[in-house]
Amino acid sequence: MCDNKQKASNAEVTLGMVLEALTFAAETPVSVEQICSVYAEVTASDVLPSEEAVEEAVENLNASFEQEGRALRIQYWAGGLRMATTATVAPFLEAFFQREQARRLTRPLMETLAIIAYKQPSTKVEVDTVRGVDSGYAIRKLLSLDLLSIIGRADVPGRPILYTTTDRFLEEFGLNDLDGLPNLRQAEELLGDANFDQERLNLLMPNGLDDNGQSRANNSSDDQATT
Amino acid sequence: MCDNKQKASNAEVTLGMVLEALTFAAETPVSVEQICSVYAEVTASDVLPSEEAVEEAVENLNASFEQEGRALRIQYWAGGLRMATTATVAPFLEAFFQREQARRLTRPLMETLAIIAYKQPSTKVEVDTVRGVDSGYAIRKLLSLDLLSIIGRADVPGRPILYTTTDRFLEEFGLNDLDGLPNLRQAEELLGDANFDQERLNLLMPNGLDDNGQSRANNSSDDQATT
Amino acid sequence: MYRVELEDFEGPLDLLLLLINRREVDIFDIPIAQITNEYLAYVQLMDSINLDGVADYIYFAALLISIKARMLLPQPEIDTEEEDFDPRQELVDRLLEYIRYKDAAETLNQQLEERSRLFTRGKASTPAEVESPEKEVLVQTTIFELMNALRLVLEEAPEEETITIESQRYSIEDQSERIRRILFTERRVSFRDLVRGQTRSFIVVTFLAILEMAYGHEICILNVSDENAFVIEKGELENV
Repeated sequence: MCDNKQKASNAEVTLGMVLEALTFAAETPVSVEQICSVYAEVTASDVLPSEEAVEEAVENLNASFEQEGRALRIQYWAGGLRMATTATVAPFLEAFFQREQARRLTRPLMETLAIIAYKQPSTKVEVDTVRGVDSGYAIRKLLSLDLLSIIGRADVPGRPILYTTTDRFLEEFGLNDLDGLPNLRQAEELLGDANFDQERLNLLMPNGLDDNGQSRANNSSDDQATT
Repeated sequence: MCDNKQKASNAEVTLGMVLEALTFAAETPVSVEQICSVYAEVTASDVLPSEEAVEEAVENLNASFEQEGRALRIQYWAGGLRMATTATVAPFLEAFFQREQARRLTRPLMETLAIIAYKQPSTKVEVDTVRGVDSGYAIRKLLSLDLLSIIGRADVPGRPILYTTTDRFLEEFGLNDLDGLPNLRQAEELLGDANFDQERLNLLMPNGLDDNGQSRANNSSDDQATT
Repeated sequence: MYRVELEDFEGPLDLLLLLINRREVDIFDIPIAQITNEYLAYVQLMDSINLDGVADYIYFAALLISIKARMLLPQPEIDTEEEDFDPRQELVDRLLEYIRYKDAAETLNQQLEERSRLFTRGKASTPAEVESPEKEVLVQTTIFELMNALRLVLEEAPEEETITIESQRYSIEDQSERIRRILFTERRVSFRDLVRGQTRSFIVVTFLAILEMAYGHEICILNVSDENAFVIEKGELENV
């Protein structure tokens, strides 16, 4: 069946299979370059596959997964490729791992992370200023979670430490790179948003605005009205 | 609103997709019963899927993998199901995991493990006698790697500790049970082979797994030899 | 000394947004005198029970007072530039900037939630450390609502000597232990019932014990707003 007998087993292996196997087996996202160089090395080929060839293989693989009703997809995360399950099977995995709900970070951590993500490299003073509170604890916690890292000190008086987000941050948030961050909206845009009151207010304003349970009741009747 | 969506998507999820997702994400082989109970729990079904239904799903999935030229298969290992790459892509994974190759078992460890695997339950004295050297270190190391475990003490003078191999051992070596071990003569040949470590996966492979394409590399080289 | 830190809850900008929103006033035209008075009432209560991190609140109290003072001053005679000069501008800018990042934080949190439903293989699928700082679930209300409840309960409490001297009598540890005992038999208990008929210092120390236990995931604080008080129940930590 196979003409090229001497390298039979390797020759049968397509770039797509290598892509599939590496993104399956690796513990972190695999870069396109890594895939190309491993492929060229093992097939003893002088020519590296092009990045486009890998991207095409990703597309083909995902199309085949979808067509065949598979529960897996290749994702572009943190500048690399990674195999992960589809959202449709999440309830089954959550039941299996007994994970009661999807992950979220606490508000202080998330605010701190968002400020640094958009302003990076950024300092503690910048974060404190935006949040109006001391963010020392939140920054230390995010460093220990490997969502932030220190890249140096700013060349200004006091030489404050500069923080950036990590590859881990990109991967945990399903981003390929920082360009993938959602747009930071203008406050005017937020305040002028027609859906602002119903959907975002509770998130932006403290929940405490429903002191008397009133706005909570309002919200639920609104929901009824719109459904 | 959200709940409805979730229910709708659960309904679309087949047993095969759940099988695929769990065997992909779990850290150890997943039992057929676990798959059945998770499936019934999340779909809120009173009737557990039968074991035959899961086995059929495994067959269908592997057939589809093969048909589509996928690099993954579902394997029966350590009494459960696990997703693994095919043997054909092994050279690519090895190249990728180069750095981790140092982690492979050393010769003393491999010998000790082989002796206990065949003689189990076995004692340190038996291992020492076969190897002609003290195997205390090797046994402790294998215990810490969870490849050996202690099942008690022999009912002989001195009451020496009895060692057996673990499920982890079966899984690491791609065996479903101890009956899948190659015969002793083959094993002795392996122990005399300097390349044993690299070759172990292909050569220790029980014949039963050939159906799933796992040892295709071997088959194709056999084909060469006979043509 | 207790370890309840306000920074784990809402901050001063949140309190300002809350007050502005509650009055349904325009953020670009904040009635500074009213908002300042309401803000100070919260801060005085926080200060009187010695919560850590109240300094951040006091900074904004000072800012509000200085804005209020500047607005009372007669405007300079230059009519043309009068509109450009609004003592509230700095505060408004900070609130608007804060809203932008709160919005971004919420968007990113949704993204994290969605992404966490996609599982990767093996160990990497369960980065347990990222799951652990899940504190918000156990406090389904804000520090400000809790302060409100405390204030109302304190108003009804019998008069006594100054809190600072009295509070030596009760320790957070003792109060935590008392709450644990009660929650051993009761599924949930309201703050009001916990401190019924007790002195002000007892109430304050019980309040602090609740905050600390909620922070440590030992109990869950639920908002039962119609009673103007809140309810606590056992948290989900098995090792407690």
